[in-house]
Amino acid sequence: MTLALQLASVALLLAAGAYVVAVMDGLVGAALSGAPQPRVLRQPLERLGRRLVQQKTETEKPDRVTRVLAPALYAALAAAGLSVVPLADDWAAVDVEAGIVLWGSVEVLTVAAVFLHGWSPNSQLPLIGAYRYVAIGLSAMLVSMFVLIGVALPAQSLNIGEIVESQRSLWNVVRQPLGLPLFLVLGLSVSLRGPLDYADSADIAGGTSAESSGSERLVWQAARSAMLVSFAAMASAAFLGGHSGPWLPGPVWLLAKTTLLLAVLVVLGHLLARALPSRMMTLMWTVLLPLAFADLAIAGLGALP
Amino acid sequence: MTAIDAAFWALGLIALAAGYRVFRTDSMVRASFLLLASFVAVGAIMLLLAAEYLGFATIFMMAVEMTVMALFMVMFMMNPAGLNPMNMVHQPRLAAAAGIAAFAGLAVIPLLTDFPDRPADRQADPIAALGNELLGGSMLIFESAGVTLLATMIGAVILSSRSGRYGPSDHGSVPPGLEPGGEPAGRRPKSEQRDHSDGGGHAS
Amino acid sequence: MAVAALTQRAHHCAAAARVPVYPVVGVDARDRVETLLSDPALDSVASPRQAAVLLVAGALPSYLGTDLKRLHDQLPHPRTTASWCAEPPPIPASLTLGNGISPSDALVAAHGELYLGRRESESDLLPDEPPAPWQGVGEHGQGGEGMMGGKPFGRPMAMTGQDPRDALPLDAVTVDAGPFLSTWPPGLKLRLTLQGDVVTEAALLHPPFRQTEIEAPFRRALREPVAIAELERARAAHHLRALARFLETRELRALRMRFIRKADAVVAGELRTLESLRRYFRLSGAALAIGRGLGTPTEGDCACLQGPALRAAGADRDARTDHPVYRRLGFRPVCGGRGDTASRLGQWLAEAEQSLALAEAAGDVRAEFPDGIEGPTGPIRDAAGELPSWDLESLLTGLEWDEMVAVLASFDVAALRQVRPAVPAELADQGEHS
Amino acid sequence: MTAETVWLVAAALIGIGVYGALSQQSFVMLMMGLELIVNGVLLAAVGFWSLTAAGLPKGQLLAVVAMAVMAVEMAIGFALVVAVYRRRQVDMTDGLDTLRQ
Repeated sequence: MTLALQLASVALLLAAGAYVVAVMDGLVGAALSGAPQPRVLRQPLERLGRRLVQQKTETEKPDRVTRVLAPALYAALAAAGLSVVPLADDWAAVDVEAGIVLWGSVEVLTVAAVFLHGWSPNSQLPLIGAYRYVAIGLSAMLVSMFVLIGVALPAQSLNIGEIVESQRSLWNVVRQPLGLPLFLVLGLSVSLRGPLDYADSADIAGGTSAESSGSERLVWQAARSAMLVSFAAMASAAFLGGHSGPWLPGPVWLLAKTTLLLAVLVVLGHLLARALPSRMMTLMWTVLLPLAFADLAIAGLGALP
Repeated sequence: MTAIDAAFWALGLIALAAGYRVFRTDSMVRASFLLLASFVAVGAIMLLLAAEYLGFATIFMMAVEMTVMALFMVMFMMNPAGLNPMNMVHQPRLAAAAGIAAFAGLAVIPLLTDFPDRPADRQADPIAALGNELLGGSMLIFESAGVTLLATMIGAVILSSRSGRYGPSDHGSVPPGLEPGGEPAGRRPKSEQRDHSDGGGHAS
Repeated sequence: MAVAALTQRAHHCAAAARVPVYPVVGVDARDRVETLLSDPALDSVASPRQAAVLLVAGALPSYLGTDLKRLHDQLPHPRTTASWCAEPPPIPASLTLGNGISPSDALVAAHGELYLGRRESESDLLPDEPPAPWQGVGEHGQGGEGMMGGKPFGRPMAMTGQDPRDALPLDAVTVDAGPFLSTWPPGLKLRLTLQGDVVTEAALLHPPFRQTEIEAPFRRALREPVAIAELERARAAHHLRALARFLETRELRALRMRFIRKADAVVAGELRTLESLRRYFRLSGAALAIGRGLGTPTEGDCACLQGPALRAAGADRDARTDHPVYRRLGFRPVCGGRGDTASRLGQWLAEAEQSLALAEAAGDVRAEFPDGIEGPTGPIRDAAGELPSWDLESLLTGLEWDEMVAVLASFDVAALRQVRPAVPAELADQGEHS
Repeated sequence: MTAETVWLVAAALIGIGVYGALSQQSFVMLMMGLELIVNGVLLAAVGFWSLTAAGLPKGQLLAVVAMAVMAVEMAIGFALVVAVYRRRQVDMTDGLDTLRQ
């Protein structure tokens, strides 16, 4: 019974978060394009309606199983990621000791889900998107893992609750100043956004979702937003002290920090240009990865007794 | 039968079925992800066995490995979905016999031997125990594993890179001459008499 | 009951949504379509699978009819086709724009009717056949030949080919891309051999369509005096639109919209400085994102280019230099780039700023240019001879897909039209994808 | 879920892995067979640790070593595939007959 309640609360949070992301997208897009958008609050719902009634297109000889499973897997991964983030003292939907490692698996399986989504329609452009995303997505994940190890060091635990607890006196964003910016790169990557959207980009006509429409597209796009929400919640727990804060109850603090990070990510996604894959690869391995090592070294020095 | 038992059998079945399908499908991408499914099921069984860290680490590592493997498949066989049906099996009978023999031989051990029933203490913190073991009593093993992995990385890069010791490895690579423009130094590979375009290289 | 009510609700929601439009742009229609699609009620989508309305604008050659029909059939139901200034429409269109009521209102109305069931969704134009026939072919009926070759399940089988970069020969597959691919110059069709996302071979099958809407004042200036300010504003608008198209390839849809809207404001004379646009361009890191040295034509090819692309390669050839009016305004051509993609973009931005400054300085000076005038993409003369062809194919060879798209977006249509197709367009094998 | 049942599943995984490794011609498929064998070993080790060794830390260590073996096998395996492919254009074990020079 409690399990059902916990799962329901995670699903509800994700759905609400996905809606907020869609509204933010509309607002930021309107501000940057200089064109006022009508009905920003209603537009996500209208899109939802369209995708519900639109035909689901078929391609020649697709891999039917993975075509259905990949978007579902993506959404499930977003839920799994959010479920280990504690919303209040001692209250996470799923309290696992190795929460950080679980989040790592979520990151990697996301890459697998995106690959399968691009591979399954049996079409050229989606496959190109899937193919090049794997290279970039895995590199971003590698960087994030070092950053997350750095976060686990002061807490002396892989548990997210313990990590939040370890930031009572000082947030990790101050203690490890390189951590959060490096981690945000991953957020843009797992949700296929802006400068790290190598899978669903415009240059390949929508990439892995170039062949999807209707309900399939609905699930995929919702999962992308949900993954961003899940990431923002994780980042606020790992770097901004999660649910801890004075005066207000824990969940409110977590919500506020998550929303702030969401806004930052949405703005970055709309503002920054996507680099050529080869340049991004070079950036990841020659700049971001050494920076992640430096972050880990700083974390290690700070954790010395 | 408890819920844990039911979950174990279901996951075990998934692990075995997916593992078997790996060798029965005609698309290598499917094969990679079936293998991943098998590993994820095994990782989940580990979670049931209270090995939280190992379970997630298995899923994590195998997801990376299998995605890279699938990428290799696309790189070497850029065919969006499903390959031409091809029979890539040899000595199937021998292989099946060996497989069954291996299973039977291994299955006999737990069935015939009486192992003590000493389950791990679920209250204890296995992750901390593993950490203390890795950086305490078994530090040497842990460090050797680290050095091995480093050597692997270097070896893999050298093996797969284009440049050989004396130039691009896909061109016949020969050592430089003793005097400028002279005959290559060193022992001459036998194949050179047979096949000039394909002189001895480091891969032979 | 509840399900029916919910479905009803979903249809109503869908009818009110922004109209997802997939534009098919023909001859001399691109600027118009871009301005139309900058209406917030319309949403220009990247793939036909996401669209409800197929907008066919401008004249299209009839030999592209099959491509267009295939594109039409890729739209999911409910769908409708709108033709705009395409006489006669190359495919049956249930809606014709431009008769009194504003095009965007007409599209919004049609989209609403479509989802409320008051307008019939269009049926397929081509029989539902696989892109390449495969059923029953080959020993297993899968369309392949042995272990390699053939078109198993309707897709061409990859074959091993040479890799131009590190000599690891991986499997390559040949596909036709275009002529209606979004973010490509409309009409451009290339036959590409791909290894992963690396282009190992490129052949031009069809050049992009002519887009000379913006040149109208320049052509007028060949015959009668025209205000310098008008000419220079048109030039600046052209360059801003070109930059906008490039920004789209960098996933910056909002900024692209900003540039297009500013281009329209420039033409209308409402914008006097590009300071804020330059700031956004720099902030986005668009130039950093592509780096230096990408897509530099050979020296011989550079000499064949015209206009900004030529000046971006360091030449100071500009027909304005010798004109007395421009000389009085203190005009000096902007030049001295490295000839790569980034310098072509920088050239557009710098020239747009220079043009606005010239327009300010010129006031209402009018001038005539009987001997030819420097247009936004190169000199415009009455008796224009055949321009020399240059080698786009080898420029694209060895690039990754994204690099290729960036390079293509850094040339104007006029430069791409100088390239001679490898195969006459009418004879080229009809490809498989939009 | 007893130690015996866990080991039965592990033994079956190893058996399937042996079948795969011996029957497949493609290098990569062969590697998949090997991976499946190590997978079985991993499961057996964790089962041992959890159900009969009373949570002895060394049991987990065994599993960690098995994982390292898997990583090494895969990295070197892929590098070999690429190296052989570069020279020979083959990715099948039978193609290696001619590698002897």
